[in-house]
Amino acid sequence: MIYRENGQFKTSYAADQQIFPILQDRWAILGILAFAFIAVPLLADEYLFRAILIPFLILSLAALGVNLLVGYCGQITLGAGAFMAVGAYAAYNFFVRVDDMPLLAALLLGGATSAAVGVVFGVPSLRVRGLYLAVATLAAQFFWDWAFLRIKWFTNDSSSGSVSVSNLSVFGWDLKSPTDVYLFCLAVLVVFALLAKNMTRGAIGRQWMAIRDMDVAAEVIGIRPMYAKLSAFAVSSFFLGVAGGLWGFVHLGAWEPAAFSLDRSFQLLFMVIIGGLGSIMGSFFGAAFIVILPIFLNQMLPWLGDLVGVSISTAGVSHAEIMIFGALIVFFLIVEPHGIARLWSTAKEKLRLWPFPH
Amino acid sequence: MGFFLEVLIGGLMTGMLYSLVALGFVLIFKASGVFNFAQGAMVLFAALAMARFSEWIPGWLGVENLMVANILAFIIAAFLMFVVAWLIERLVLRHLVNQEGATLLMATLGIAYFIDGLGQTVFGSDIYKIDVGMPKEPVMVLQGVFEGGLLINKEDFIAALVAALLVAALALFFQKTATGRALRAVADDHQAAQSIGIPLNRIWVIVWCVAGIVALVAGIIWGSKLGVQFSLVTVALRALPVVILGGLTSVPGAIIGGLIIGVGEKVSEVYLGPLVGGGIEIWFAYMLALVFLLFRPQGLFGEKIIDRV
Amino acid sequence: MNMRKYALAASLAAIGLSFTLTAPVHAQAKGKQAQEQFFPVLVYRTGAYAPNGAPWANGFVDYIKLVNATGGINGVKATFEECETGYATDRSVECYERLKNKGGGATAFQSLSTGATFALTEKAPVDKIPLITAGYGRSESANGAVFTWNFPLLGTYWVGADVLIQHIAKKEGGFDKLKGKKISLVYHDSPYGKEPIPLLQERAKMHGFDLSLLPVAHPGVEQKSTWLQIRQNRPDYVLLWGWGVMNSTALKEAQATGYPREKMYGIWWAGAEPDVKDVGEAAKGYNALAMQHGAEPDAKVVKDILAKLHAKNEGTGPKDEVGSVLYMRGLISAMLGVEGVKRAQERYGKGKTMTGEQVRWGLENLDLTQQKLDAMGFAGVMRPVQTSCLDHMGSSWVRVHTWNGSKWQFSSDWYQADEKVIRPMVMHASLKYAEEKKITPRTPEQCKQ
Amino acid sequence: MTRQIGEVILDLQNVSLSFGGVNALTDISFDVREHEIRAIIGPNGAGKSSMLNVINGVYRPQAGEIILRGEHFRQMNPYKAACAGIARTFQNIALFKGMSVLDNIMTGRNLKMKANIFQQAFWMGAARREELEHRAKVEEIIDFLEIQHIRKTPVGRLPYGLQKRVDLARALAMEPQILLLDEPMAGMNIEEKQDMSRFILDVNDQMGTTIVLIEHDMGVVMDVSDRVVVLDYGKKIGDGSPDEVRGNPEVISAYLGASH
Repeated sequence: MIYRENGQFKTSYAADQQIFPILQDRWAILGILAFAFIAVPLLADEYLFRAILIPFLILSLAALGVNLLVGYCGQITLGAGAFMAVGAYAAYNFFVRVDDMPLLAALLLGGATSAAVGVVFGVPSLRVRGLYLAVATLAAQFFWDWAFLRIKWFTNDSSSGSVSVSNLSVFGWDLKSPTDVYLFCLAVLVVFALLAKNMTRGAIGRQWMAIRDMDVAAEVIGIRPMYAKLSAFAVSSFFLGVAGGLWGFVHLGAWEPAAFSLDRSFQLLFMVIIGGLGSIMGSFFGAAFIVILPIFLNQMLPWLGDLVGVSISTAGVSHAEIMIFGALIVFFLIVEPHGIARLWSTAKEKLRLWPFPH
Repeated sequence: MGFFLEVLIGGLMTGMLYSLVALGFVLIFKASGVFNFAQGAMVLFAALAMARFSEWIPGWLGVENLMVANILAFIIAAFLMFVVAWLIERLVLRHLVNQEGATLLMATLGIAYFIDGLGQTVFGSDIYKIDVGMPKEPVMVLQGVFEGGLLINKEDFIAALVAALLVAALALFFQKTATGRALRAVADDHQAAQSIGIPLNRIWVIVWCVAGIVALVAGIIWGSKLGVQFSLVTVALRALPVVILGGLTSVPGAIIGGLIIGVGEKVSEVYLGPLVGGGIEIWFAYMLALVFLLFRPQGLFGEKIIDRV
Repeated sequence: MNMRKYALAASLAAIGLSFTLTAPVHAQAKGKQAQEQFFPVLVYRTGAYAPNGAPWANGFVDYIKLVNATGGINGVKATFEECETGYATDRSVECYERLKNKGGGATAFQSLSTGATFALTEKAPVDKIPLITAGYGRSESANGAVFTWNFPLLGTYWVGADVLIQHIAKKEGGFDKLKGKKISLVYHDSPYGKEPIPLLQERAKMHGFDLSLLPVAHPGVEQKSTWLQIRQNRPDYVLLWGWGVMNSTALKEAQATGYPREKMYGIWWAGAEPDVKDVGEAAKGYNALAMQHGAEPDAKVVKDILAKLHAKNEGTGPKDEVGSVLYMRGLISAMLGVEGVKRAQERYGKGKTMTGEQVRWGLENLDLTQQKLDAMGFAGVMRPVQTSCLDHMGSSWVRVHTWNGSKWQFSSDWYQADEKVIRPMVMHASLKYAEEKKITPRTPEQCKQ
Repeated sequence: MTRQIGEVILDLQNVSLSFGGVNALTDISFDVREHEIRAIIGPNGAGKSSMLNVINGVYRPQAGEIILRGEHFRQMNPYKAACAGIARTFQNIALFKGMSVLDNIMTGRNLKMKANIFQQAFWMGAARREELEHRAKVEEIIDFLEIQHIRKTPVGRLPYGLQKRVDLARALAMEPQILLLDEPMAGMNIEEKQDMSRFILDVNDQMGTTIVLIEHDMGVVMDVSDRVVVLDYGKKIGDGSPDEVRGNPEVISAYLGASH
């Protein structure tokens, strides 16, 4: 009964084009934001911040980037990790080579570098499609894995090839405590999510979706596939680059290329497919699912084992963890191939009509 | 010159082994449109089964003869792969008919995780040995022609031979048997094949079984070469450029692609690698495939897609 | 279909619930219990490096169990919890965060992967928990003035590389004989594999040998081109800086290209049983570094473990693995942590639980004399380790052992790394790090506090 | 009839197109005048759709040229054609399935929207303004085609007839000078056909849009079109007013031959 839009009439196109046209949604979002910004810092402990919330926020940002490319523009990529790496290493270079480079500027420049690289590696998409493209994007993955190990300039001549940063601050705000880091990541994510939403509801988003749904028809109505695809690669890589920078700078603190390996790329693709292709919300759902599930299984299985009086070895737990993880992925894909976001919107629709079934 | 030939031969033989893994991808994609990322996991699982059973069987049955133990292990492993294939079809793919390529790809990744976990749970995660009596020592040939002779790796040579035989057998199977013809019909057009009474599900099970056997053979060859342990799954990653270069739907493509990638990799690493610090072969293979794709977006032997509006 | 949707919704809700659940589970564990010393154990018992990670973890855990079986650390019970990292940095960080406050606070972390070492190096000072990297980690962290919380005890990769060159020089009959020799480094293409390069380059400059670098991409299952290059160059020696399956593959490729195994020298990570086991006879003659210990089936401590744990079915891993190289490495790593606690107790009170900060003092003032070591059952296994505030490495005793086709056998006398070569490099690299991080190195006066 | 048929706006000369040896079009020439409704008819496989695809550059002919408002082109490309004011609908509806009706039609305004990607990302200035302006324009088209009620529905859920209408709406949103319609009434019932015919005539009449139309229903073709071109096996076999074409013996035999 509460979730009704009766009586909410739109009197202008502007009102109709809002991000959340339904009043209750607007309140809900405000509530969630207030909870995330105010209540969470008061409630969560350090483990929750460092091991779950911060990775979740950063990977959400990355998943958002992947979703723009895969979900909105229909270009499958298996090289997302590489663009995170480019962002992280570029931000690192800006940060250590330029005196007094502010953190935020370094991260954004890292994103911009990643965007430029994304455009270059997006070029094959003009010729190659679907799974061929997916495999072709692996070229980016392996190339950058190699480049960051081999080309010393990228790592500021560190002897091992691993780099690290510290003493991070934004506009005089020291990012020391986990709460600070969390709030910073959250702020970045909210801004980027807003940008993503704006793009996807605007002309550029329609171009991407048009290319995704029917590229020939899109071209016929005057959408240039080259512009649409490469802009999607650029924007997606920008998001990924910033996420990569955050991952390296504020989450790990020190990293090597393996932090952005192929596994990361797969993980991100999982997030958007499980979460929901072509849905901003879905990126968050997917990231939450993929970040939390393994950790949850890993901690829950021994606990469950104790309940029934079996002690499971560490190896047993991790094997069970990956088996359950794999099985759940398959289960989800079978039950709801359109992802959690679809489930969510179905639920919302039901709620809207409630208590009438049809 | 002699050394260049060695590199070339090394590349060709490695390429043949890549083809073997690539073949698994192609078979399944051709018949069901699924890009099976679990192929690597299947290779590992098959190899683990083979290694462990050949280790356990002498204890269980008191068979002393290594040969007999190996054959028995092979039969059991093959049977196990059938079961895996059947389960995958039954529990997963049947429910995902008509889904998009990306969804199917993710599903196979999920399967890969599951099989990885299962294999290690059942068979252990240590390093195991498959001993099918492959010769390990190299031979030198044509010592009169080149200085120091030409080194041939016997193990690779036999492996390449086995791979070639398997491919030939598969080709015969596809061309000459009724099941093979049905498979080809399904590959060409699912609906048409169904409408003339070919049971799709059964065909898919068969294809997955065949892919399972291919995985087993690949697993035995790679396993006896490298030792059986988790890293075997990454062999599949080396075979991916082969598949896109050769075309996802072409069996000869997998072979030719494998040879091109194998040679390309080795030649680039040996001659180009030292100039840039080495370690380039894996991305070079992908780049090579990518460059091919730019000229033929459907791969070397893939079917050309014409847009119709 | 409807049923399924509900199942799906339910499982989703469960995931949501896990968010709230993991926190309390964690909070509960926080409750401090009297007189327990908690040892977090980061392990990888699964994935590509499991064959090497599992014996290490078993050795580590067995030693902790042994300590408890013999009365604990001056009466304090040693507790432990394993956390699986799968050799991935982000999982390691998660494990670190999960375990750092458990059981009354973690004693010390042992990161067991170079990637994790780098990440945790940034976190340990904030949380005030020592980071022990016995025989691995970052070489410059030997400088305790800068790396206050890192303890690369027993030696670093630079020590390893240095000793390998010393050993080769000895075989050749002196450093001057190295001139013009060709040495190839076949390394795991990662920060771990690249760690020895600066030292080897330094030594190459000193002695005029020719160093060629051959990287092998993770995980190292395809090395044909590497060995084709070796066949072409015919180096006099090959140094193997591999990990996991890369080592056995390298040996098999060496066999297949006819390169003599006697001319191959591995770092200690490349000198354990899993590396040669399935190569067997073909690896005969292959040498590797034994940093302090090798395979020690006859050590007293090993016999203790067999008698006190495995005989009662309380051992962690398979029985036949006890005493193997990586098992011993895990065992000794645990021992170093325990000894750090013991030493700290001498200052801060026997029979008490030590905090991370106190343990750091203990580790910094370790003095494991031969006598003590012998008494603990490490006779013939180890030589003395003595740390100081400025020297966090404590020793650089190394031997070389050789695979005889079925087991590892020592084939050299004890070496020590050449301080004259290593010290300047450590200082240079660590001061560079200090400058980047704006750390003021500790002075000897500060150390005394 | 207020409209005035004007000069030749589009002229195809000696166009030939083949796919790997199969000739789809052979040496075809015909012209289209401003404001007229020009029909292309012919049996299945005559090359009608290929003809449209050549005009807006989806296919590139091997020979011949296309003269658009006096400008000569060896071949078109879709983007160039769109910029030149050529819009089209598709035989097998090519709507963007994942998007709502409104968004589908909004894509038609794409060429007219100039805001850059940053303005769009921040939803500021030109981007915001344009979005509102073009929305107003799109609503006009929605009103015109009487599809207000399905505005927010994803097109995938619409029945066939409505999808065809949305397809037309999207093309109209481009405010084209030349509109290519590929069997706009295929698969419709009589009522829907009547509606569609009315829309086509209205578009032609009110907006002055030149229309090139492929249609199977002879009745419709004869009713609405000004001139008809007839294709058979990729060759032109007739061209002229509906009456002339109807009397052309070659056309009759082609149709008889095709249907019997």
